[in-house]
Parts: sequence; structure tokens; C-alpha cells
Amino acid sequence: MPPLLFYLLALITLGFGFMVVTGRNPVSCALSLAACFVGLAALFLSLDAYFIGVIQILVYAGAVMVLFLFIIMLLDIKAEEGKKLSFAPIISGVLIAVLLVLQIITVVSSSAIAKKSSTDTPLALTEAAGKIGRAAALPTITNDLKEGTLPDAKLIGFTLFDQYGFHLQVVGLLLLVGTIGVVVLSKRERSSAP
Amino acid sequence: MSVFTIEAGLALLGLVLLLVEAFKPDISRRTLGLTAIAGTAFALVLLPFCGAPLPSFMQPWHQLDTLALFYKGFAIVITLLVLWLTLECAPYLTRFTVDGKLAEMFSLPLIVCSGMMWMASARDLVTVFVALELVTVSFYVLVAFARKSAFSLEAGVKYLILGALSTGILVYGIAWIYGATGTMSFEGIGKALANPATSKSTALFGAALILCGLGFKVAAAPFHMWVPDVYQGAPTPVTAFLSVGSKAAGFVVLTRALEAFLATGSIISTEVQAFLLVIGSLTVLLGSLPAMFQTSVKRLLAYSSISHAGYLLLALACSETARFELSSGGIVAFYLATYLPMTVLGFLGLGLMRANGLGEDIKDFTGLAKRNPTLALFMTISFASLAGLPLTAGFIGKLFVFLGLADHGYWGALSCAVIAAAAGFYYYFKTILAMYTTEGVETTALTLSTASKAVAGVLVLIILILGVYPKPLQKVLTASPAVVSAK
Amino acid sequence: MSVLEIIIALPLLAALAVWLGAPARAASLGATFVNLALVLYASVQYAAKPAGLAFTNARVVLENPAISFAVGADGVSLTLALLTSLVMLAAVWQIEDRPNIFYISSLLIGGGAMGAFLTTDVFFIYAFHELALIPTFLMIALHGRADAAQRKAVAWKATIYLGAGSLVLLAGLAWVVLEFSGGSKLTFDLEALRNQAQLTPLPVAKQAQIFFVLLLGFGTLVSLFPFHSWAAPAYATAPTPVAMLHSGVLKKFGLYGLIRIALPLLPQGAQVEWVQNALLLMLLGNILVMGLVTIHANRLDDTLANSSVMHMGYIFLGLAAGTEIALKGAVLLMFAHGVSIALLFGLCGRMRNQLGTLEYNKLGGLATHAPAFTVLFAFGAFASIGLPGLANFAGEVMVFAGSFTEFKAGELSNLHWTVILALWGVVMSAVYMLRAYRNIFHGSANTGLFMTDPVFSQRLPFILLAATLLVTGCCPWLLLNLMKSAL
Amino acid sequence: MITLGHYLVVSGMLFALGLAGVIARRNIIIVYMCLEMMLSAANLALVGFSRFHLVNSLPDYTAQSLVFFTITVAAAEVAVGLAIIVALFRTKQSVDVESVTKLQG
Amino acid sequence: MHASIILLLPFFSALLILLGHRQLKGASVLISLGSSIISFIACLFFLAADDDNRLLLPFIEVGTFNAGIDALIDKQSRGMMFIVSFVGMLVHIFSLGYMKDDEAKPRFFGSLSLFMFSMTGIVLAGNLFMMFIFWELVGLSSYLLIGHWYQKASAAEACKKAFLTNRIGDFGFMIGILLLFGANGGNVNLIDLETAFTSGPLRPDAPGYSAGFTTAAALCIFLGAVGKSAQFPLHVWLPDAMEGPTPVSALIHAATMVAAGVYMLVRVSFLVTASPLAAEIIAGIGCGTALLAALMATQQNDIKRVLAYSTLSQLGYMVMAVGAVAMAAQHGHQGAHAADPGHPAMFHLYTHAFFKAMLFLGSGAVIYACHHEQDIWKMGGLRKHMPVTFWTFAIGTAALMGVPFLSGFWSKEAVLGAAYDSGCKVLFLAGAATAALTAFYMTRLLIVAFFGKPRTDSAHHATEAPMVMILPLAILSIFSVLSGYDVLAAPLQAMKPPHVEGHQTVLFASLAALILGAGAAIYLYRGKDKDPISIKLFANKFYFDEIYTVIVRVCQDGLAWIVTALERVFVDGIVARLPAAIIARLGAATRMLQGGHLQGYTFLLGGGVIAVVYLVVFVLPRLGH
Repeated sequence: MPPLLFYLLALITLGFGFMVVTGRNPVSCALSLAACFVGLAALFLSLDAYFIGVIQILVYAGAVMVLFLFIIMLLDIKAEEGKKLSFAPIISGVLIAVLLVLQIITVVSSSAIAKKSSTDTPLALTEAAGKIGRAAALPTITNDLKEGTLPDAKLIGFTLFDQYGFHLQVVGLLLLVGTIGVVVLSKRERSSAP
Repeated sequence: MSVFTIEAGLALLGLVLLLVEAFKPDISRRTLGLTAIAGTAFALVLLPFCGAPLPSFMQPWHQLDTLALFYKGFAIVITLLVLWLTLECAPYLTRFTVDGKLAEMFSLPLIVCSGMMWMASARDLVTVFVALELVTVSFYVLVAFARKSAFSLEAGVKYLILGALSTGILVYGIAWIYGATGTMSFEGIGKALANPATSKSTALFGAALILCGLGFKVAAAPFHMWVPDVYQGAPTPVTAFLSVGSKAAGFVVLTRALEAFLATGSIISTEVQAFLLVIGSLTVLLGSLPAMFQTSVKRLLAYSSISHAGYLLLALACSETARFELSSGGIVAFYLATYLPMTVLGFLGLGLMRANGLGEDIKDFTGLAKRNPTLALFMTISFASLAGLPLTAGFIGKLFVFLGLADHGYWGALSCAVIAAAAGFYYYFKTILAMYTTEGVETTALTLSTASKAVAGVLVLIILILGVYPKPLQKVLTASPAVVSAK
Repeated sequence: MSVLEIIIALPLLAALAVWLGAPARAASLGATFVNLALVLYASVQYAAKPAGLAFTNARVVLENPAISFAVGADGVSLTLALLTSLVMLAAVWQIEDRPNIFYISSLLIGGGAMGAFLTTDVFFIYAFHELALIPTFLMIALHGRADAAQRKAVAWKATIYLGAGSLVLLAGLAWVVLEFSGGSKLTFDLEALRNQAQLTPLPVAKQAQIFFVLLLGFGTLVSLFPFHSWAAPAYATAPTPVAMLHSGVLKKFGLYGLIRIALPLLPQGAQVEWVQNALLLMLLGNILVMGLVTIHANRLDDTLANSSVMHMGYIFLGLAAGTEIALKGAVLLMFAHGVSIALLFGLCGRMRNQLGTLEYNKLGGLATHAPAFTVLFAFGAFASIGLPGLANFAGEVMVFAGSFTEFKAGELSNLHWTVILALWGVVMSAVYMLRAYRNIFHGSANTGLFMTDPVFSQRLPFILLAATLLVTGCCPWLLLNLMKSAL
Repeated sequence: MITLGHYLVVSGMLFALGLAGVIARRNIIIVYMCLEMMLSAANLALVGFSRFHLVNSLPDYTAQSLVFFTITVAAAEVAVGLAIIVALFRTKQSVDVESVTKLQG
Repeated sequence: MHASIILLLPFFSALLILLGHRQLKGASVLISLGSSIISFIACLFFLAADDDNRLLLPFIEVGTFNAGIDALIDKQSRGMMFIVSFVGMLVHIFSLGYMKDDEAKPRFFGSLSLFMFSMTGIVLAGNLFMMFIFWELVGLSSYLLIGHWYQKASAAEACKKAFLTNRIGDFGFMIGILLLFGANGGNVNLIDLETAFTSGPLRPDAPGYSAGFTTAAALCIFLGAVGKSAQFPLHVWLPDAMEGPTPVSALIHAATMVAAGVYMLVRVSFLVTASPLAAEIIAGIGCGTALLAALMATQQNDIKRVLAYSTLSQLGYMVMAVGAVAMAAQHGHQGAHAADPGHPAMFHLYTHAFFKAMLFLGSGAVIYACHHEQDIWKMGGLRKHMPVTFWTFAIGTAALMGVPFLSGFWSKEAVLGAAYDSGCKVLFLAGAATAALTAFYMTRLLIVAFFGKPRTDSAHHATEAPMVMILPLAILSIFSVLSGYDVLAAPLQAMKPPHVEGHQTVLFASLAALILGAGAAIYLYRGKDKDPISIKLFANKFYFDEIYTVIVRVCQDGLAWIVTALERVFVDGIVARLPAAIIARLGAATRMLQGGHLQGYTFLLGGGVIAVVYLVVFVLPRLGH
């Protein structure tokens, strides 16, 4: 990963993030958030997490952002232009953010793990092919690894369905609850006449 | 039979109820409610027979020890009570729900119950997160359920924003603790933390964030500020559910997490323990002191709930209470078991007041002793127990906490707890006093259904029995030697 | 099943019966009569063969920490049980045309005191005392003798004071339990704690600290100066039976606790110089400061209430001296003071009902119209100023003499100086009591305020108390025999 | 050389940025966006850690699974949250945080 | 046996009457009278009893603390017992007439019986605790009797004052008892104490002897006597006690109770002897009281008050005698005393009891005859209307003045002799001066009340008192004359000192005093209708009452006010209200956190996270473990 690219992506992510926080118009905020997430997805990709990166774009930048935009449009929310800025929350927000960043930087700089880079922890795909358990049951993954490509989606899928099958069900239930919630909370009342 | 059957079964029952309501909209809410109650009761009956070992594929993330079983039972009981309370409060609640429907109020708690039961068994952070979110998201819906009431909606918004914020913090914390230890399972975390090579500041950072996130769920100061507003705004059954169920679920996770953080040889145990003491002391004070000025009983109970969370945190801080038969997790479980009947009784009283067209302020309780002496007596016992008067369940719990603190020589925290308990005398007794004041009150009788009387009576009985004969419960909590040991 | 269990349960069950609708007066009087008979029976039986604890029986409530509902009595507890049953009987008896809650609360307070005196488990000793607090609080707040706001304020003050005091006490007791449990298991059993204290006494400095904490806790309950300011207004405001029972009986709990728990477990703690000096200073505050405050009072209820605070100083003096004579004197004085103050408060309540005022400058010459009443009052008044032949004298003189057993010619220790100053208090108590007596009963009844003698049946409860004063005053050895093997 | 630390700092800054937005913004929808940002920041940290914590010489996919769940949960939360906001807007005609201050004390 | 009867009979009589007088009605008088007569008869047997010290009843018995009701029977107690029961019986009889029309007669007789009980207790007391018990009880009966007419404000105040003043004395008495109790290893038996002080661990040459302790103990005990026997400065209650019915004054406030202080001092005379300083102080106080009271008496117009001050003065005499005898003993002047413990104070107590009781009863007869008129200037000429009363009164007066060959002459001689022996001239001179003053005021009283012409109608119509009242007067007058002679004094065990006739100086001095005092009075008051001299200072009793009123007001009421205020403000303020206010303030402040604003909450939440992270990650690890 060339440093320059990393900084560029970080800049995109943080810059658009900053625009979300500061933007006066909800629509532009939503769009900035989408851009921010795209930058984030790129960062994911740079960390060899292709599947997550794609999901990030699909779910977040795609579905969720659309939902946001849709609601903003639906409710016809105006920009906050008319309203006066209140400084106390802004100052306190900035203060807390700065403090938090300082803390995180301190923790990161004192942490040994944070010194790791992709050069000292390279992915050893072919080696992994041998180490991965139940190889016989996972021929495609071992094959891919042997070929030197990272079968990211396959590996995630394997982890999800092998280890976290139950959790997947729970998340499904969660989504169902979400659906029910949306219905309950936003359905219009029938006219009181029977 | 495996306990998983019950968990899944309850969730399934919730879904079935939803479907029934969707396809047969004219079904009476009584039928729905009673079905849910019957299902839960059935689950409760089945629970003792669910000792069968889990299938091996579940073992990595699902454990079944005494504590887990206890909390599962706890979850079922509170769900049962909440369902029944919903049914009692239905005539009043339906005025604020869309089309006067309540179906989701019967099905969602079942799903929440499953979520809480899974939380009780969780062995790793992923499971915790997923189950916790299932519960939380369901609660978003439940809190805002009476959306025609401005209060309910406001409570929903506040809970939503702050809850999501705490979720963010929790996930961030999980990330860091994962970064520090390289694992998600509590056992692995405990092992890694016992390894001196683990980066201490990273682990501390992650642990702190996780504790903040969980602290929010259990209403620990300074993450408690949502509690009074949300409790007050939410429909009463939901408040009871939040105050007892959600808190208990938060504490079971906290107990598990702390087992990992405070595992033998853990590099961060001193800090975490000190943190718990500080937070616990702060919580009892911030719960008790503002409570003295409350005029709404519901809000009062919210503050009381914060204060009780403080005692529970202090109990957690007293790990290695070698001279007790109960571990600190066991004490927490015990305390919660005493907390359940008295709090539910309090909310039951509130619900009944509402059902009889009265408000939730202390002044609305004036003359209750004349209107319905039985209810007044029950409420008196409940509040006395909340205040921690001896011979009630509340005292034993407090006694354990005090003993633990004294045993460790945590005098500062003990003084805070004492001050808070003294303040507690004031605000609980204030309500009791109102109930027995008779001047200038019109005294229309207040009716109480036989079922309510029976349920309240049972709760009172539990309070009293636990107050003078806590031995059986302690036996339950110490039944298996495998209780909550992180080793 | 021990007879003591019946004695404890009887008033509580009677209270429950009255609440459930049994005829209040009959049930209460019946229960208290039987109770007195049982206590007398137990005392006579014990006096015949006085040795250690008798009538013991224990029911395990919790195994670790070991708590059991253990009853048992020795001379000291039987003396106080006798006091309780006498005063409870008189208090219940003198109630006239009052709501049932008067009977219920009297029985609860009496039953609580009885439980505190007759159990031998620290947990239950503490618990029973607290049990009596709720009715006390409610009765003062609801049926006190002042306008609503004032009596509520008074009730609050007393309750918060007592609540805080009992929490300090709880901390102290927790400390005791932790220090003296020995081995790996906590126990609340007094005998076990005492054995451990004898086996391995604590370092003196630590004993002193614990004793001091206990002294503060118990002392607040007994209105030890400067933690006394709840007592006078509370007694002056409390409804008659509550004033009788609380000042006469319940207040003795703190002293009983010190004699029963603090002194045997921490025998050297009380003798450490700084503790003793502090105690002496505080009790001098009781005697001298409160003596002067009492002199300044200009209403009978104020005088009685303050004098009751003052007289506690003498009992504390007995504890401070700590010799066998002084301690037995203190117990005797507790008994005597309980009976005499109950008699006085009972009569005072009657006067207030009939006259509507207790201000000295409005009263006078009552002796002319109510001679029997006057004689009864004189019994109480002269007993309380320590006239020989009435119960208090023997106790006081024993306390004084007990303080002087360590005297060497020409060397006056702080204790001796305190006794001398305390003797001046005897003069002061004569000043205020005679002033009250003169202002109320002597002189001419020219104010238009008349009262008549109570009918004979209403006189009986007071006669009972007065006769007790006389009999104990003439034959203090009756009680001293009972206490022969104690202390 | 880009290390894990860099990613962590970026993630931390994004997290802090979100937090600042949550505190400072008055429009509940934007507040909600900021919350999503914080969740994503947490995801970045998770993915970063998972990349540099090799299991079998491969990234640790348990962490990535958690990221997957987080994203899903976030989606559900957004749905419910937006529903509540819509309900709020219907009654108050506003999505300002200052429109929900009735419950206090 | 006799001791028990004498002690318990009046007790049960009192109990019966006081608790059941409504049912008993007239019978109560008979019960009381009967008990007093039986007591007297028993007492006659008692005079022959052996010296003994025995337990009558148990009271308190714990460890080293033994305070039983035990009787010490010796010469002192037997003699005193006779006085008490004899005068008591006569007063009972007299009261039959005097209180005939009183509505509350049963109460009166009940209290009288109670008094007899308590006084007997004092006399018999074998240990100091028992002495103290009955000491207090006579105080109670005195209170009840002075306050008999409690409707009268003055009586109500007087009984209160008497009790309280006595309480102050008892304060000292108790301290004294406790000091002795502690020093003598818990034994305050009179006999054992005497042994301890004369030959035991407390004797002056014993190791660890503390002169300060002995003096303090003696003075503390003496304080009890000061209260009971109305010595300066606690003498103020006795004149006021005249508010009680006159028989009471005769019995309690002249003959017996007030003498109890002297009796008690004589009982512990070993203690007084052990401390020179205490002996001097006691003699001084007694002497001062005698002189002051005599001066006050010269200007009183109330017949009972004159007698009251006279009593004070005579009590002072006795106390002085106690001190003087002790001083004499310390100087080695014990010659005659050693063989026969006759004591001038006891002897004077004995004679004084008869003539003073008679004087009071006589004054009672006068008051009764004059329709409760007590001012001597409103009497006059009673000699003719009430001859028997006059003659008995005259005999009593003569005895009191110390006219030779009457009982008072012998006892006064004995006291003056002791004063002379003490080696302190001042004591002797003051004693003689008091004797002169006594002669003066008593002559004045006799002349003004009985001679001349009746000055008011009530005096004019006065008639002789009924038989029941005359009889006791007559009996007492016989005793006033004869009691000083061995023929009575010896069997009655009056503790007559053997050397009464010893000193020429004393004899001359007392005769001179008598002639001087009586002559001056005759000269000044013969045929006068109003007082020719007026000395405000004496008439107003040296303003003691006023001074005490101020002291009580300032030191007690004022202090009480200040202390009450301080207690309310500081004690309650600091211990109760301040913490409550702090907690309440904190509560209000913490409540501010709950402002209801979502932004505030998120800020707190974020701030909380920052704080927690700061604490956990950056602070706690540095604190070390």
C-alpha cells in the first residue's frame, strides 16, 4: 500500500466526514456521508477486506444512504439556514472530539500492535492453505489459496456459516424486528370511523 | 431437552403471534396476551428440565452454567410479568397506540426474552453484540410504541440516539479489546490479559470503552442520564421491562466481561476494579440525590433504578469475596432477584393507578391507603424493600454489598452507599407517607382485579420470604461449583 | 419452638389480624396481656435458675454468611422484654376511640422491640429494630400533634436521623461481623462472635475504632448528644402510644445493643482513653446541655421529650463506667426510665386530649379536679427525678456507685468528675420536673381549663405502670436477681 | 510505511468526528448520520486489527464477521430510527433535538 | 423486730392512706394516728434494745455494692428514735384538732405517716446509702406537707423551693457518699467506715492518706446536712416552709427532719474529726447561721417565722457544736467524751426538739384561735384568753432562751462549752451573742403576742384551744422543763455530755446573754403597739431571697436560654441541618444534569467516556497498586 494512496483515502474519508458534521444542508450531508463511506470502503480494500469493502458500499453507501435521502426528501427538511448557531454544543463537541483523538493517539503510540505494518505481517496464502483446517471440506478455498489469491468472500462465508450460523439467524430476527418496528411506528392510523 | 429449544421457541411464538395478528386482525388482544403469557409460563415450567448439554457446535459461544440458567429464568419471569402488566394496562395503553392495537406489545417481549436468554449464555463478544442489539432494537420499538403520546415518542427518540451512541462506543471498545487480545471469546480475553506481553494501555482503552458501553445499558453514572427521561416516557410495562429485564441482561454481560477482565493475573484488574468502585459510588449518589426532589413516582423509580445499579456495580467491584459463599456475580444475581419483585410491584402499582385514571405523581398516591388498603400495603412493602429495610428482600441484597465493601476496606465507596441509602429513606418514605395521608382527599375506592391481587400478593410474599429466608435462593445460585469462575 | 418465638410473634400476628379485620381493641389487648403473662412466666422461670442464655432456639436462614433466626434470653433481655410487654400493654390499653392504625402500629413497634431484645443474631437484632421504624414514622407524620406541615417535618427529621444512624450502625455491625467471624465463614451469630472475640481479641486500637463507630450508630438511636435533636420534637409530636413505646422501649434498643454487642465483643475498646473521654463528653452534653434545655422548655410535652433525652446520659454513664454494678444499674435504669417516661407520656397525651394545650402558663390547679391523675403523674415525675422508692433511683445510684468502684482516695479520674457533674443533672431534673408539676397541678385552677380523672378502667394502664415503678423501686433486687448471671 | 497505527488513528479521528457531530448537531437526522459514521469508524478499527492479527497466516475472519453483523445491525437500527424520527416529525413538525425536552428533571 | 415495726408500720399506713383515702374516708386519720401510737410504744421497747447492726430488708446487692435497708441500733439512734416517735405522736394528736376542718385531711395524715416512715429510716440507717434513700424521702414528705395547701401560690412555691434547695444539699451528700464508697472499697456501713477512719486504711497516718480527700468527703457530706438542716447558704427554704400546716412545722421543720442533718453529722463525726479544715468550716458555717438567723428573727412579725428563724439559729448552734467538738478533739480535748460519747449537738437537738415543737404547736394553737392570723402585731393580750397556751408557750420560750434549770439551759451550756473547748474564741463569742439575741427575740415575741391588749378583733375573740391540742402542749412543756436532767436524759439516751456544769466562763456568759437579751426586749417592747425599731436588713433577711432569685434567673434561666439557643443553632445546625442542606444542595445540583436536552445528554455521555478513559488508561495505572 503506497502511503500516498492511504493518505488520499484517509483524506477523502475524513474530509467528507467533516462535511457531514459541518454541512448545513441535510441532502449534502447525506451525500457527503456516502462519499465518506466510499473512502472508507477503499480503506477496507486496502486492508485486504474486499468483501467488507463491497458490503460497505452496497449496504451503507447504497441502501442506507438512499434511506436517509428518501426520508429527508419525504419530510422535506429544510436546511438549518434560518436557525442561529448555538455555540455551546459546537464548542463542547469539538473539545470532546479533540480530547478523544489525543487519547487515541496516545494509546496508539504506546501500543506495540500498532507498529505492525503489512510488511511484517504479510499474508502467506500458500502457507495458509496447508494450515487451514478441514481442508478436504473446503476444496475451493484451499485451491484459491494455493493459487495465491485471497478468497475473501469465501472465507467470510465459511466463517459466518460455520461459526456464526446462529448469529446470522439472530440478525435475521433483528431485521424482522426492525421491519415490524418500522411498520408499527410509521403506519398511518386508520380513520377513526369503523 | 436443550435450553435452546425454549429460547428459539419463545422467539418463534413471538413470530407466530405477529402472523396471527396480521392475518386475523380482529383477534382480541386478550387472547393474544394470554397466549403469550401461557407460552412464557410454559417455558418457565420447562426450564428446570432443560439441563441437557448443548450440541457441540454451540459450545464455543453458548454456555450453560448456573448463572446463565438463573438469568434465563429471570428473563422468563420478568417477561411473564411484563406481559401480564401489559394486559392489565391495556385499556389505558391503547389510547396511545395506533388503531388501539397492542399485538406487538405481546410479541416483541417474547423476542426480547429470547435475546436476553442468549445474552445470559454468551461466551464471546460477537454473541453478546448480536443478542444485545436484538434486545436494544426491540426496545427502541417498545419505548416509542405508544407513539400518540408525546412522552413516549420523546423517550423513544432519546433512547434511540443515546442507545445508538452507546452501541457505537461498545463496538469501538470491542474492536480495541480484540486488537489487544486477538480474540473475541471471554475465556480467550481472560487468558490473553493474564499474559504480561499484552499491551496494557490498548487493553485498558478497550476495556474502558466496553465498560462505558455496558455501563450505559445498566444505567451507570455518568451514562445514566437517559434513564429518568426514558423510564418516565415509556409505557409503564416497558419501563418495568427496561428497568428489570434490560438491566439484568446488562449485568449478566457485565459479569461475564468482568470475569475476563478480572481473571487471575489479569494485567488490568486493579484499574478495572478501581473504576468499578468509582463508577459505582458515583452511580449510587447520582441516583439517590436527585431522586429526593422527584414528584413523579415513575421518575422516582427510574432514579431508584440508577441507584440500585450503583449498588450492583459496587458488588461487582468486590471480587474475590472469599468469605462469602457467593461470588460477586452471584451477589449481583441475588440482588437482581430481590430487585425484580419490588420494582415490578412498584410499576404494577403505577400501572394500576393509570388504569384507574389517576396520574403518576406522588400526590396522586395520596390517600391510597383509604382507597385500597391492600394495594397500599403491597406498595408499602415494595417501597420499604427498595429502601432496604430489614426483613424485606431489599435489605439482604444491600447487606451483601455493604459486607463486601467493608470486607475489602472500601470505606469511601461504603460511605457513598450509606449516604445514598440514607437519602433513599427519604424518597421512598415520602411516597409511603403520601399513601397513608388522608387529609383533603376524595376517597373513591380503587378497584383491583383478583388476578392483580394474586400476582401482587405473590410478589409481596417473595419479597418477605427472601427477606427472612434467603437460603433457598442462595442455594440455587451456588448449586453448581462451576459457577462463574473464569479460571 | 421456644416460648420467646411466641412472645415475638404474638404482637406481630395480632397486628396482622387487626389489619385483616379482627376487632382491634380486643385482639390487641388480648395479645399484649398474653404476652405479658408469657414474659413474666419466662422471667420467673429464668430467675429460678439464672445461667447464660435460656430458651434458645435457632432456625438457619442463610448458611454463609451464617444468619439464623436465633432466639435466646438472659437476665438483661428478659428485663427489657418485661419492659416492652408492660409498656406495650399500657400503650394499647390507653388508646381510646382511635383508628385501628393506632393499635396496629403500637403492636408493630412493640413486636419489633421485642424481637430486637430477644433474638441473638445480629442480623435480626438489627432487623427487628428497623421494622419498628416505619410505623413510628407514619404515626408521627399522620397522627402527630401539630399541623400537617410541622408534624411531617418532625417525622422526616426523626426518620432520616434514625435511618442514617442505623446505617452507620449497619456499617459498624458489618465491621464487627467481618472482624469477629474468624475462619473462612462470616457469621452473624452473637454467641459465635463472642467466642471468637474471647479467643482472639483484637488489638486495642482497633477495638476502640469499632466501638466508636458502634457508639455513633447506636448512640444516634438513643439520642446521644450531639445526635439527639430528632428526639425531642419527635416525642413531643408523636401520638401518645407511639411516644410511650418509642421513648419508653424502642429507644432502649441502642443501649441494649451497646451492652449486648459492643461491650462484650470489644471489652477494651470502651476503656481506651479517647473513646471514653469522647463518650463522657457526649453524655455530659446529654445531661447538662439537655438539662438546661429542658429547664427552658415551657410546655409539658417539650419538657418530657427533652428530659427523656437527658436521662439517656445516665445510662450512657453506666456504660462508660463499664463495671458490673454500673452496667446492671444501667439496665435497671433503662427499665425504670422506660416505665416512667411511658407513664408520663401516656398521661401527657391524655391531658392534651382533654385540655388542648400543655403550655405551663395556661395551666394550673389540676390537682383539685383530677386528684387520681395527679397522683399518677407524681409517680412518673418523682420517679424520673430519681426519688428513692421509685424505680429510677436504684438504677441511678448503681450507675454512680459503679463508676466509683475504681476510685482511690485523692485521685479523681475523668469518669469521676463526670459523675459529679452528672449528679448536678439530678438537681436540674428536679428543677424542671417540679416546675412542671407546680405549674400544672399546683396553684389555683383559675384559667377555665379543667380536666377530670379518667374512669377507673382507663386509669388501670397507668396504675399498672405506676405500680411497676413502686415495686421495682422498693425491691430492685427482683430485677437484679434476674440479671444475676448476666454481664 | 503505513502501519496499523495509521489506520487506528484514522478510525479514531472518524469516531471522534462522529461524536462531535452527535454532540454539536441539532438536526436529528444528521445526528443519526454521525452515529453511523461512528459505527463505521469502529468497523475500520476492527478490520484493521483483523488484518494484522493473522490466524493461519490469514486475516482473522471472526472480526470481519463482527463487522458484517455490525453493518447489518446498523441497517436495522437506521430503519427503526428513521421510523421513529418520521413519527416524531409527524407530531412535532420538526426534527430538531430541541423539540424533545419535555421530559426533564 | 421493733426496728421493723417502727419502720414499716408508718410505711404501710402511708401507702394505704395515700392510695386509698377515697375509699377509707375518715378511717385514714385513725390508721395514721394508730400507727404513730403503736410506733411510739414500740419505740419505748426499742430504748431497751441491744446495740446491733442488722439487715431489715434487701435492696440492692450486686458485687461489692451492698445497699440494704439495715438498722444500726446504738445510743444515738435509740435516743433520736424516741424524739421522732414521741414528737411525732404528739403532733398526730395535735393535728386531730388543728386539721379538723380540712378537706384534705386524709392526704395530710398520709403524708405525715410517710414522713414518720422516712424519718425512722434516717434514724435507723446503718449505711450511708440507706441514709440517703430516706434522706430523700423525708424531702418528699416535707414537700407534700409544705404543699398541703397547694392551691395557695405561696405554698406551691415554698414546697418546690424546699425540695430543690434540699436537692442541692443532696447533690453534695451523694458525692460524699460516693467518695467514701470508692475509697472504702464499696463499704459505706457506718460502723465499718468509722473503723476505716479511726484505725483502717483511711486513718490519717495510713499510707496513701489524702488530706484533701478527707476534707472533700467531709465537706460533701456536710453539704447534705447544710441542705437538710437549712444552714447558710441553703437556709432560705426553711422560713418559707412555714407555709405548711403548723403541726408540720412543729414536727418536721423544728423538731425532727431539720435536725436530721445534725444527726447525720454526729453519725459521721469520725469523718469530721479526721479533717481539721472541715471541722473548722463546719463550725464556722454553723456559727454564722446561728448568728445571722438570730439577727433576722429579731425583725420578723409572723409568729411562725420568728420561730422558724429561731429554729435556723438553733440548728446553727448544733452544727457549730459538731464542728467545735471535732476541733476540740483534734486539739486533744476529748477527756470526758472518750468514755461516754455524749455529744452536745445531740443533746441540744434533744432538748430543742421538745421545746421547739411545743412552741410551734403553741403558735399553732394561737393561730387556730386567732382564725389563722399569724402577725404578732395583730395579736396581743392572749395571755388572758388562752392561759394554758400562754403558760406552755412561756415555758418553751424560757427553755429556748436558756433560763437556768430548764432543759434549754443545760444543752446551750453544753454547746457553748464545746465552743469554748474548741479553742476558737470567735465561736464562743458568736455563740454567746446568739444566745443574747435569742433571749431578745423570744422575749419580744412573748411580750407582743401575749401581753398588752388585743390589737384586733380576732385576738380579742380568741379562745383556748380544744383538749386534743392542749394535751400535747402540756406534755411537751413537762419535757421542756425536765428533759435536761439525767432522770429523763439518761433513760432516753439523750447523749447528754457529762461535763455540762464544768465551765464557769460559759455559765457566766450564758447568764449574761440571757439577762442582756431579755432585758433589752422587755425595755423596748413593753406596751408597744408597733415595732419601735426597724432594721431593713434584718427584716428582709439580708436580702438572701432576692440575691438567690437573681442568681437563679441569671445562672439557671439565663443559662438555660443561652444553651437552648446554642443547642438549636449549633448542635442541631451542624449535626443535622447542615448535612441535610448539603445533601439537598447536591441533589438539586445533580438534578441539573438532567436538563432534558438531548445535546446535553450526548455531551455528558461523550464527556463521560473521555473521563473514564482518562481515569482508567492514564490515571489509575500511574497510581500503582
